[in-house]
Order: sequence, then structure tokens, then C-alpha cells
Amino acid sequence: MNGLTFDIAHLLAGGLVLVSFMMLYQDRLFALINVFALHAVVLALSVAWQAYVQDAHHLYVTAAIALIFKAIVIPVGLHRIIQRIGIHRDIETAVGIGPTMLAGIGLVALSMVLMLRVTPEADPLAREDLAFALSIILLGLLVMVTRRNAVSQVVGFMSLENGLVLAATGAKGMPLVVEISVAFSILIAFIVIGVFLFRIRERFDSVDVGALDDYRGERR
Amino acid sequence: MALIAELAVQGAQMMLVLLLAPLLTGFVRKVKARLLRRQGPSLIQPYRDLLRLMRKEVVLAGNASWLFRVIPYLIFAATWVAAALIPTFATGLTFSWTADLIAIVALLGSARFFLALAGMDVGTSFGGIGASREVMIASLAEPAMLLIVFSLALVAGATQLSTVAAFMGSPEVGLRVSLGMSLIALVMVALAENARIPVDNPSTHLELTMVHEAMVLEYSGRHLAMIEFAAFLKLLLYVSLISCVFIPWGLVTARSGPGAYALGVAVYIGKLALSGILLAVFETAIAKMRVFRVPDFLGAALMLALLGTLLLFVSRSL
Amino acid sequence: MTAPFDAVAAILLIPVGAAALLAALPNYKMSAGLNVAASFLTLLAALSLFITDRPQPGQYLLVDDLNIVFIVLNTFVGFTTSVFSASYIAHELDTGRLTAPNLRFYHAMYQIMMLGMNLAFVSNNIGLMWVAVELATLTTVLMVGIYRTHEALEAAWKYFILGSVGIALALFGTILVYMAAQPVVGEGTNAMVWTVLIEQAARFDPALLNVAFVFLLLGYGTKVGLAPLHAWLPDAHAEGPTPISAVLSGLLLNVALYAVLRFKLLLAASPEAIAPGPLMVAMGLTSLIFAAFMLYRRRDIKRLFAYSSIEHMGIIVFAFGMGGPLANFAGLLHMVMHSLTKSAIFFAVGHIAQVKGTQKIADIRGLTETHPGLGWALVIGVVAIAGLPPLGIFMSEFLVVSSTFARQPLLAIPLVFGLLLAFGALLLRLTGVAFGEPRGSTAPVEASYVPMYSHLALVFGAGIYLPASLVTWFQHVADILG
Amino acid sequence: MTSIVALLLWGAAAFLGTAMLAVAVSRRGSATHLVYGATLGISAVMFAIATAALTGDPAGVSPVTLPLGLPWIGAHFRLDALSAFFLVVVNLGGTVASLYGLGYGHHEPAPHRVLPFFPAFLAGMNMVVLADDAFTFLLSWEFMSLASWALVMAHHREQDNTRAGYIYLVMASFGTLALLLAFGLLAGPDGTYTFDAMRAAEPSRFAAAAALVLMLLGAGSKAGLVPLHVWLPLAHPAAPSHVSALMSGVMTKVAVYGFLRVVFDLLGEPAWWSGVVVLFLGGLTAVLGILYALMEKDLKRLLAYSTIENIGVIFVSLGLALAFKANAMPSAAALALTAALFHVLNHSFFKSLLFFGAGAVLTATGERNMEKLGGLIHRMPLTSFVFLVGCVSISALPPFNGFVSEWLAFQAILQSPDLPQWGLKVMVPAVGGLLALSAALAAACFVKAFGITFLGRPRSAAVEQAQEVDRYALAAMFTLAALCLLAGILPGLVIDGLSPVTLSLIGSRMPVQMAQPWLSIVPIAESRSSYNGLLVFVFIAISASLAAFVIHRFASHALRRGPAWGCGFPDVTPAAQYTAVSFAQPIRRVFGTFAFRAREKVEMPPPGATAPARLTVEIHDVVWETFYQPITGAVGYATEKLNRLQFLTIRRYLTLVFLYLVTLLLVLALWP
Repeated sequence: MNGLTFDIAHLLAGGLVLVSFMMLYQDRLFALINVFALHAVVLALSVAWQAYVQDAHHLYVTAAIALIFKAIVIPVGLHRIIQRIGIHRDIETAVGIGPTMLAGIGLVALSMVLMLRVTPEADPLAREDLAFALSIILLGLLVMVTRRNAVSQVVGFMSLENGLVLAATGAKGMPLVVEISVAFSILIAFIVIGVFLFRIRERFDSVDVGALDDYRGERR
Repeated sequence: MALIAELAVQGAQMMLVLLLAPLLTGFVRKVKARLLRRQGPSLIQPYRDLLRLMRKEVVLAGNASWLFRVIPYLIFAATWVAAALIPTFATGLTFSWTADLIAIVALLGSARFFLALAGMDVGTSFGGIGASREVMIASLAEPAMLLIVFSLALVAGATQLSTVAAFMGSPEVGLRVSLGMSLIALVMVALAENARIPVDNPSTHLELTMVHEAMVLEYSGRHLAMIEFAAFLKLLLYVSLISCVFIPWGLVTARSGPGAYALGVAVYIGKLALSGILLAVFETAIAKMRVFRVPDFLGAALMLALLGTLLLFVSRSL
Repeated sequence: MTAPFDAVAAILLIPVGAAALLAALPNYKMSAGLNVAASFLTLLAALSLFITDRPQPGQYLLVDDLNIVFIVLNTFVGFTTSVFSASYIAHELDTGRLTAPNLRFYHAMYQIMMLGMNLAFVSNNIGLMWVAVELATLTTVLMVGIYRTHEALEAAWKYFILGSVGIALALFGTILVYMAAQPVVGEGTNAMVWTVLIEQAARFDPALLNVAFVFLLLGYGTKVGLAPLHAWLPDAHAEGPTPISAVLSGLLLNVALYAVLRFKLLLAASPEAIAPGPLMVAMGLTSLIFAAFMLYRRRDIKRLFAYSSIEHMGIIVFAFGMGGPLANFAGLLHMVMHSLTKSAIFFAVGHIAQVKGTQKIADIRGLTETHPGLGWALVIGVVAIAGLPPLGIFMSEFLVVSSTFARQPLLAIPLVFGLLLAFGALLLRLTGVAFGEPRGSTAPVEASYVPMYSHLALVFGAGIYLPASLVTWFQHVADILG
Repeated sequence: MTSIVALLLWGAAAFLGTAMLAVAVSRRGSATHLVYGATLGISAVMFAIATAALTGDPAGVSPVTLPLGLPWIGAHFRLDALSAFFLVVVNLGGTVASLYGLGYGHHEPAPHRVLPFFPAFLAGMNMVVLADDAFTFLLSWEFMSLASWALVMAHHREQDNTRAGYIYLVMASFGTLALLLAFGLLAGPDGTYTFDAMRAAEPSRFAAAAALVLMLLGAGSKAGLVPLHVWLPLAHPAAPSHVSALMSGVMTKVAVYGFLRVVFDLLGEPAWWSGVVVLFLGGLTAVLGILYALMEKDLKRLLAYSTIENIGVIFVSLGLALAFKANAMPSAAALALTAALFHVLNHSFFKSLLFFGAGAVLTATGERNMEKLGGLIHRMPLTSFVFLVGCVSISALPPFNGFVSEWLAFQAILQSPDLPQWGLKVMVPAVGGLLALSAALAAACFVKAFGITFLGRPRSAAVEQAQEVDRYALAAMFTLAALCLLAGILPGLVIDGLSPVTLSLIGSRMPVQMAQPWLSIVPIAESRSSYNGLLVFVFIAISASLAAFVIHRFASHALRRGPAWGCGFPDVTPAAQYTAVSFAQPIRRVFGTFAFRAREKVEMPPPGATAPARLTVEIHDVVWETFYQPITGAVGYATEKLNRLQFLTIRRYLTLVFLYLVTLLLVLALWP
């Protein structure tokens, strides 16, 4: 493995972590969604780079899904939903931005410590990748936990999933990666549809079933 | 042949307690009266009372049950058997091993059990008062008595009264603190058990202070005679018990011949007289206490007895 | 008998075919019958695994001693539940809680769910297993929400969200295992094949395995319902149709547990990795005691038994965490007994809720008086689940508690405490529901007693007598589990 | 030849078969006769076999192993002297209870809730005694609890009964778990669950101590040792009366068996302090039990509390036996153990008898509350006679059986000054005092029970309509009354019968008693102590008849019925009689203030006011308030706090997951 490929992969993965951090301090929904789109773009680049490096062409599909679906379709869809059902556009935080950032730094450190314990004989690319992927996953969870709005939680989940895809593509020769990314995309679509169907304006728990019945046109 | 003689001595002992019991009560009454500067009834007044009662008709409460009519005989029998098992003038009689001290205490317990039931049979409130107070007193007196028995048994190494008496008569006993405690406790228990002052007053009929009398309130005629007789026997029993254990001198052993027996009986009567005088003096000198002071009195007896036993246990290993 | 591999194929293909047919059939009576028939056929196929030679483990499928227990149990309870479901669903249709299109969907989903669970058991590939578990989970999500009441949808939604996070965590764990295996085994599918992994596990990177196990334990543990990852479970049980509650408690939890066990084996095979035992013991105890406390304040009868499932999963995980031949044996036995008993309880509860028209515990009283068949079934079931003899769970609890106390007295104390606490709660509710002055409807019930009483009879039989062949086999599996 | 054990197991199987049959036929009219007839026959046969085994050579009976229960161990069953003796107790109780049930069962409003469980209960008790491995033992033990629980729940419509059943089963489960831990300790990590293996193993000192404590918790909770007794006075009275008799008279004995089996048989040499612990608990139980009984006005609950007292008496003797055994004083230990076992037998007689009597009263009047009874001696003369016999026996009065076992216990206490340890020296006489106190209080209690229930005037209309019970019930009660007298006047027979048990557990026995002249019993030597129940009985009979004879020969025969005298106060109403509560008032004043924190409050209206004066008595169940209320309070508090977790938002649940994940990762990161 030559240094450049490694550096580029490293850079892209690091970039993803950085973008994850950016998500932590967004306080407007639209801004958050835009940052997420950026996240997806960086992921797509990273995956594509891996496809190129590993010479695994099927990974291009994953990259394409990331780009088209997550960077374009979902953000646009979420924008629409926010407007359609009139979601409040501020992000309500459960924990303040400052502590969240500190916690995020802690989480990244934690992932680093964990992954550095992995024996150095392992593929360094994989090792770094994993550390970043773990960070992204934990940061995604952190977003889900510290944000009260359902939409921001969806975004957190999607960034978490981006971490998964990063990890999966970083694992050399891992089978089923494409299938998994497709499956996850469907899952996310379900969640987004659910947010829309249940008219979840604020919290996940505020399921509005009447809306669903209206939609189906069969109120009991 | 020897067996018949022994049985005869045993029978004589049984008759002796029967004959002496009313006399003891009469004697105590007489001494008490004299102490109060009264003439007092004659010594044989209790015998007359009994005969008189026997000749009277029985007036039975309308709803008295068969149990009510059986109980006087049961009480009399149980007390008599118990009294007959105490060595009065001789130890080691034929049937003395039939029951040891614990069993004698329990026989008296049986008598009391039935007496309390008799008090409840007719369903008057006085009977209930008497019975409930009697069992309360018994519930403290009986454990105290058993602890005294423990002390004696630990000293003498037996619960068999003949053995205890023989041991107490022997020089190896000496003066012991725990025995003194036991004696005091035993006297206190005996006072309570026989319904004497300060626990109860045998001659009162003031309703709210009665215990024993309240239970037998409904009895009359021959039934009352049996119960009175049992009470006389019980007094005799306790006096004999105390004297045979704590003043065991003069007790003859079994199979020692008629002369010795006669001497034993004489000594025994002397002991009875002495105890009777002491009892009368004590009763005259002290006032009756309230019913709910009785637990304190008996509790003191219980504690003394327990202390005596504990001391023995502890000193055994020293 | 045909070639052995067909049995495995049948286990997978029968549900697929049945699901396709059921999705097309409009008549609910026929589809209920077909559902029963398909489940029965699957059961037969599973049973045939006993008598035929086992197939060689392939890259994707595997039949070994461990999973055959699970497969047979799964198909059996799947079959009895389908029988119960037939009578249950008829009543739901009568009362209008479900419509015919709902039912078509329901029956098709039932078979897909069975497919998912069977696939999870027979898969020899950790990726495939993950897919199968998720398939089963997502179908149950849909089933839970089928009544489309506010509560049902909320429960389904909660299940969905928490389940999704669990899915993600489990996937990350799976990826980590792959990463650990890849340097040793080489790239490609082989690094996900279970039989290959377990052989080479000693050479895997222990640090990676550790992290992987944490993620897998949490990911699959969410589905096992271990506290504090349990939040979806009570609601999903309470709000879904009762046959699904029975399947959830009796089977789906086992599926997730099976996955955890597989990875526990993997970790145990690597000497330098952390011992998975203490972690599982801690999680098990937490779940047990937590669920025991939660049992006291339950007002909904199905939610009550859902918490009891959490409690029992805690015991099972505890037993496997303790390890050793006795505890593992007990864990396996407990798992089987719990599946049978808990589904029987849910069968009874389903009918009870139907006849009383409520799931509120306070509104159900004196069942043994008004509905002796149901009431006594519930009594026996609760007595069994509470671990009283002569029923099967007593034996497993006996083994767990006594072997634990001999080895780790301090661990046995909280275990016993939790057991007693849970017992008190369950009995309290049982006394209220089964005894006392009857309350609520006394209308006769058209219940299918066969499924629940056959389960209870099995549990009873196992409590007294375990066939020697079953025992040696369990012991063998217990040895595998180390 | 098939082993006796196999025969006995067939008996247990026959009980179970009867239970199955009862499920099928229980709603038919003839079911009562069928089921109780069957149990009567089976338990009579079992009783005969067990008696033969006890008098024969139980050591030679070969054990039986069935391929049931724990798979790799199987179900072991064995008969030795100890189990033979307890089989006698169990099946004698079963026989008379079945006999009683033949008649009593017809008054049962819900036979289908009693008939199937009654034989099952008997089977469970028999199997506990026969079991020879930990699993079979616990299985049978818990089966026994379960069957009796079902019987307690027979009259489930009364709320008190369901509560009783609940507390009962929870406490039973607690006990089983304690036993389970004890056996786990004895079996070791390899799971050698057979009693043979446990006997062979030498438990460490810690293990032996822990096992003893756990046995006290486990067997003690079943037997009713204070403070684990709380369920007993609730559950025993709630069952139908013949079941109450079995529970009180027999099941508590099975608990004693469990204690004996483990502590005397499996644990090996006891430590001396174990005697102190058992003595203390026994003495406490005896006194508190009987004080509770005295405060009670429900007849069956009174009997249940008295069971607690008797268990205390038994445990005092067991504690003595332990102390003697630990100090290598085998003959004294044999004496104490004999006293305990004798009392086990006695209590099974008279407590069954008394519960049968209470059941008879219950069927005749529909009342358990003594304040509504009274004067039953006129309506039910036979029942009242046998009840009186039971009361006399349980009050430890000669010449009945209760006295003999107490007497033996006192004799054992008198052996104790030779014990070397100071703890025991101080404890034993104190416990002796407690024993005496409890005996005296028991007498008071049963004066109250008999006096209030059967004597006096009827306190309610139901009593005036009461009828004597049927002949089956009377036959059962008279059998037991006869046994009480027999065991009282021929104690030597029983003591000799118990000698194989003491030989096997202690390695020593009391001297042969039946060879003594005049059939006395002599524990050590005649000069030290002896008792002859037969002669006491004969003497009392002779002197009572002599007195009666003399009186009838020479005294007046005149008898007149008239109104009661009562010091000239005619009692207008039966309500003015002494009641159960007022009877106990003096004792409550003496002991109640510290045992029950009893308070009496008198509200006296001012002079001239027309308001009634009022006396209120407040009694606290100190044990419940000290031990159980804090537990229920703590559980309630914890559940309330934890229950909030049921109502969190999804985000908070996710937070839990997240925090858990991070914690685990941190653990990993910090792992050395």
C-alpha cells in the first residue's frame, strides 16, 4: 500500500468525523440537513476511493447510493416534510451544545483508544478506518440522544449508518456490503415515511394516528 | 408379704395427708385468729364444714354441664394423688417413683386447668374473672416453680423427691445462695398457688378482688366440699414439699419399721405446726395487694428462681 | 426419506411458498388452515433432521447440535401458535378488530417471520444470520402494529426505532468480527462462515473481538430484551395480536439469544479476549432484578408476562454466562421450558382477554370460577413460569441456583433475590386474576385448549422425566457451550 | 422380593392416581366418598408398612432409584429409621384426616377444589420423607407446598384466604430457595446431589455453618419458626379443617424432618454454637407463638398459633440434642432427640384432633369466631369431650401425652450443666424457663379456647341450632383422643419405638423402657427421675371414683337446678359473659406491653354525659412490623421509582442504550 492511497483514505474518513462534529453544533433543522448531505457526499467519496483502491467495483454502487439517495433524495425529502407538516425549525437540545461537543471529543478519544489496542499487524488502513467509523457511529448516537426533534434524530441515525457503511467498505473483501447498504437505505426510507405518516412534528413519541387514518381514508 | 406391708405404708401416707389437710387449715386459721386477739373457730371446724357441705343439697345453675359436676372429683383426685406422692414422713415409698417433682407440679396444673374451666362453665362474669386471673397467676407461678425444680434437681442431681430429700438431708449440701433463692421463690409461689395473702384472700367475698373464690362461686353442697378439700390438700402439699426439701431432717426411709414410721409421723406433724404458725404470722403481718401487682410479685419469684438456676449452672463448672 | 439437505431447504422453502400463497388467498378460513398446514410441514421437516444425516456445513447453511434444538423448538411452537392463532383470529374478525385484508397480510407475514427465524438458526454465515434476524424483527414490527390503534402503532414505532439502532449495532459488531477474521482467514465469504471462524478464533485479534462482542451483545441483546435495552418489549407484547406476543416471547427472543450464544462461543475460543461470562452474568442479573421489580406495578396482563419474559431471559443469560456443564444445561433447558410455558401462557391470556374484553388485570377476577379451562391453564402456566415443581422450569432453576451457590455464593444471592421478587409479583397477579369473586364477562369461550395444554403437558413431563437421549444431547450441547 | 421402598412409592403413586381420578369425578356426588375412601385405604396401608419398617430393621431396606427427576442422577428413594418414623406420622395423620373427610367432605361447598389436591398433598408429604437426593427432596417439598396452597385457596372467594394463600406461597418459595442454596452448598460445584454423596463429603466449617443457617430459614419457614411464621396463622385456618389438621399436625413435622435430615444426618458433626442458635429460636418461638394464640379470638387461628408454640418446643429439644451431640454426650443427645420426636408425634395427634374439633364446630355453627360461640357442650357433647381431651393433652397435663414429651425435654435440660461452653450454660436454663412459661401459657390458652367455645352460654343464635357432627368425624376424633391417652399412659412404648431413630442419628439411645417395672419411663436412673403415666392415670381414676363412691354412699343426693348465683347479680344477657378478649386481658397486661406493644385506652365520658364509655385495645404484630413491613415498604418504594422507566420517551430509552454502550466500551478501554 502506498502512502498516498492511505493518506487520501485517511483524509476522507477523518473528514467524515469532522462533519459528524459539525452536526453536533447545528441549531437549525435545515442547516443540520445540509450538513448531513455533506456527510453523505464525503461518505460517497470515501467509498468510491475504497472501491478504487480495493478494485472492488460493486462498491461503486454503494457510493452511488450514498450520493444519490442520502445526499440528495433524503435531504430534499426532509426539507419537504418539514415544510409540509410544519415542523418547528429550531433544534431543541436535551444537552447543551458545549457539553455535547465535549462528550463528542471524549467519544472519539474512546474509539481511538479502543482501536489502538488492535495489534499493529492488522491492516493499518482498516484499523484507522475502524477507529473513524466507530467515532462516527458513537457521534451519530450522540446526536440521536441529545436532540429532541424527531427529524434531527433521523439525521443522527443516518449518520450512524454512514459510519457503518464506512466500516463495511473499509473491511477488505467483505461480502454483502452493497446489499446491506441497500437494506439500510430502505430502513431509513421507512423511518422517514413513518415520520411523515405519523405526522411526527416534535418527538418520536408524538405519533398522530388520526393522520394515518386520514391518509388511508378508512377512519374507524 | 413385704409388698403388702409396703403398700400398706403407702396407703397410710395417703390417708395421713387426707386426715391432716383440714387440720392444717384449721390450725392456720386458729393461729391467725389468736394473733388478732380473737378466739377463732375450733381446730376441727374445717372437718365440720366439710361434713356440713356434704349433707347439703346441691344447687346447680340451670345451664351447668356434666363437666361442671365431674370437675370437683377430678380436682380432688389430682390434688390427692399429688399430695400423696410427696414424702411426708418417709422417703422411698413404693410408688414414690410414679411421679417426680415435675409431674407433681403438672398434676397440680391439671387440677387448676379444670378449676378454671369450672369457673367458666356457668357463664357468669365472676367465673370468667376468676378463671382469667387464675391462669394469669399460674402462667407466672408455674415457670417459677419449674425453675425452682431445676435448681433442686441440679443440686441433688435428680427430680425424684425422695432422692432430693435424702440429698438435702446429707451433710454435703452446705449453705448455698441458690438454694436460699429457691426457698424464697418457692414460698412466694406457694402463697400464690394456695390463694393466700398477699396474692388472694381465702376468706374474702369482695367480688372484685376474688380469684379462687370467684371460680368456685357457683359450687355448693358436696361439690363445694370436694373443692374445699382439694384446697386443704394443696396447702398441705406445699407445706410438706417445703419441709421435705428444706427441712428434711426426721424423714425416715422406707422399710424401716413401724417404730421409725411413728417417729417420722410425729416429726412431720411438728413441721406442719411450725409451718402453719409461720404462715399465719406472715399473713397477719402483710396486706393483700392489687390484682395487677401480683405479676410483679410472681415475676420477682420467677427471676429469683431463674437467678438461682443460672448461678448453679455457672458454678457447676467452677 | 429424501436426501438430507432437502430437510433444511424445506424448512426454508415451505414458509416462502406458503407466504406467497397466503398473500394471494382472500378467504381467511382457508388461509388460517393453510398457515397451520405449512407450519406443520415445517415442523415435520425440522423433525426429519433428527433421523437423516446432517448436511455438511456449507458457506451459508449449517445444522449442528446447537441449532437443531432451536430449530425444532422454533417450528414446534410456530406450529402450535398457528393452531392457536386460527381460533384467536376468528374471534378478532368477529369483533371487527381485524379485517379480512388485515388477515391476509397477517398470515403472509407470519410465514415470513417463521422463515426469518428458521433462517437465522440454520445460517452458517454471520452476515446471513444478521439479515435473517433483522427480517424476523421487521416482520414482527409490522405485525405488532396490525391493530392500528394508537397504542399499537406507538408500540410498533418504538419497537422499530429501538430495533433499528439494535440492528445497526449488531451490524457493526458483525463487521468487526469480519475484520478480525479477515487477516487470518482471508478475504471474502469464508471470513464470515461460522464453522471456519470458530476453528481459527484463537488467532483472531482479541481487541477487535472484544469490541465486536460488546456491539453484538448490545445489538442482539436489544432483541433478547435485556435491561436496559428492553424498552420495546413490553409494549410490543402488550399491543400486538396475542399469537405474535407468544411468538415474540417464545421464539424471537430465542433467535437473538442464539446469536449471542454463537458469538459467546467465538469469544470463548479466543484465549486472550475478555471472558464473555461476567458480562453476561451482569446483564442477566440486571434484567432479572429489574424485571422483577417492574412486575409489581403492571396493570396490563400481557405487559405483565412480557416483563416476565425479560426476567427469564435474564436467568438464561445468567446461566450461560456462568458456564460450566451444569449451568449451560440448565440454561438450555430453561430456554426450552420458557418458550413452551410462556407461549402457553400467552395462549391462555389471549383467550382470556378476548372473553373478558379487556387486558386490564384489575377487571379480571375469579377466572377459575367462570372459565375453569382457561383459569387453571393460567394457574399451571404461572406456577410453571414461577419455577415451582413439578414443572420443567423448576429443574433448570434448581440447577442454576445450586450450581451457582456452590461456585460463587455472592452471585447466587442476587439471583435468588430476583427470583423471589418476581415470584411474589407473578403470584400476586395470579391470585387476583384466577381467584376471588368473579368479575367481568362470564360468557363461554371458544378456545382451542389443545395448544396450551399440550405445551403445559410437555413442561410437566420434562419437570419429572427427561428422556435419556435428550439429556445426553443437551449435555453435549452444554459441553460445546463450554 | 420388591423392596419396601418400592411398595411405599406405589402408595405415593396411588395417591397421585387418586388425585387424577378426583379431577375427573370431583363434580359428582359420590366423589367425596370415593376419594376419601381411597386415601383412607392407601394411607392406612402406608401407615402399617411404615410402622412395620420402624419396628423392624429399617437399615436393611434397599433403596430405590427411579429414572426420573434430575436426569444423570435419577430419583433416589430410601427408607431409614428417621424416614420410617416420619412416614408413620404422615400416614397416621393422613388416615384420620381421610376418615374425618368422609363425613366433613359433604359440607364442602366446592369439592372440586379440594378433592384433587388432598391426595396430592398426601403424596407430596410422603415423597419428601422418602426422597434421598436433593432434587427429589425439593421437588416433593415444593409439590407439597403447592398442593397445600391449592387447598388453602379452596375457599378463594374470601379475600382473607387469597391473601393467606399469597403470603403462604411466597414464604414457601422463600424457604425452598433457602433449602436450594443449602443443598447447592452441600452438593458442591460438581452437583453431587444424592444424600449419600453429601453425607460422605466433609463440608468446610463455613459451608456447614451456612447450610445450618439456610436450613433454619428453609425448614424453619415451613415449620413456622419466629420470625418466619407469619404465613402460618393465615394459611392453616384458611384451608378446610381436615386440611388444616394435616398442615398443622403433619406438614410442619415434615419441615422438622427436613431439618433433622440435613442438620443431623448430612452435615456431620455440628458446631456447639448451632445448639445456641436453635435453642434461642425455639424458645422465642414457643413463647411468642403461644402469646399470639392467647390474643386470638378466631378458634382456628388460635390453633395455628399454638402450632407455632409447639414447633418452638420441638426446636428447643432439637437445639439441646445438637448441643449434646456437639459435645459428645450421646446419651443426653438421645434423650433430647427422643423428646423432640415424641413431641412431633404428640403434636400430630392433638393438633389434628383440635382442628377436627374446630371443623366440627365450624360445620355445626358456621362460626370460627369464639366471641360468637359458647355453650356448645350441651349441643355437641361428644365433640366437646374429645376437644377437651385435646386441650388437656396440648396443655401438657398428666396423664396425657403432651406432658410426657415436655417432661422428657425438661429431663434433657437437666443434663445440660455438664456442657462446657458458657454460651450454652447461660442459654439452657433461660430456655428452660421459657419452655415452662410457654407450657403454662398454653394451659391458659386452652382454658380459654375450651371455656369460651364450649362452656358458658351461647353467644349467638347459630350455636343454639348446632347439631353433633357425623359419625366419621367422631370416629376420627375419638381415635386421636384414644391415641393421646395411650401415648400418655404408655410412653415407654413410644420411646422404645423411637430408639432406632436416635441410634441412627446420634449413635445412642435411651434405655429400654418397656422392661421397666410397672411400665415406668426412666430416662437415666430411677433414683434421678421417673414418671409413670399409667399409674398416675390409674391413681387418679381410683381416687376420683373412691371419692365419688364415698360421696354417693354417705352424702346427700339432693340436687336442685336454679338460676346461676353470680353473687346475686343475675346476668341478663349472654353478651355479659367473659369473652375471649376479656379472658386474655390479665395476660395481655402482663406480657402484651412488650410482646405486642399493646395499649389500652379508656374513654370515659364526663359525669352526667350520656355517651357510652369505650375501651379500645390496640395490639401490634411486632414481628410483622419489624421484619416484613420494611420489606414490603422497600419493594413498594423501589417499584414505584423503577416504574417510571416504563413511561420514558424513546429518546430516553436510546440514551440508556447509548450510555450502556459507552460504559461497556469504557470498560474495554480500561481493561488491563
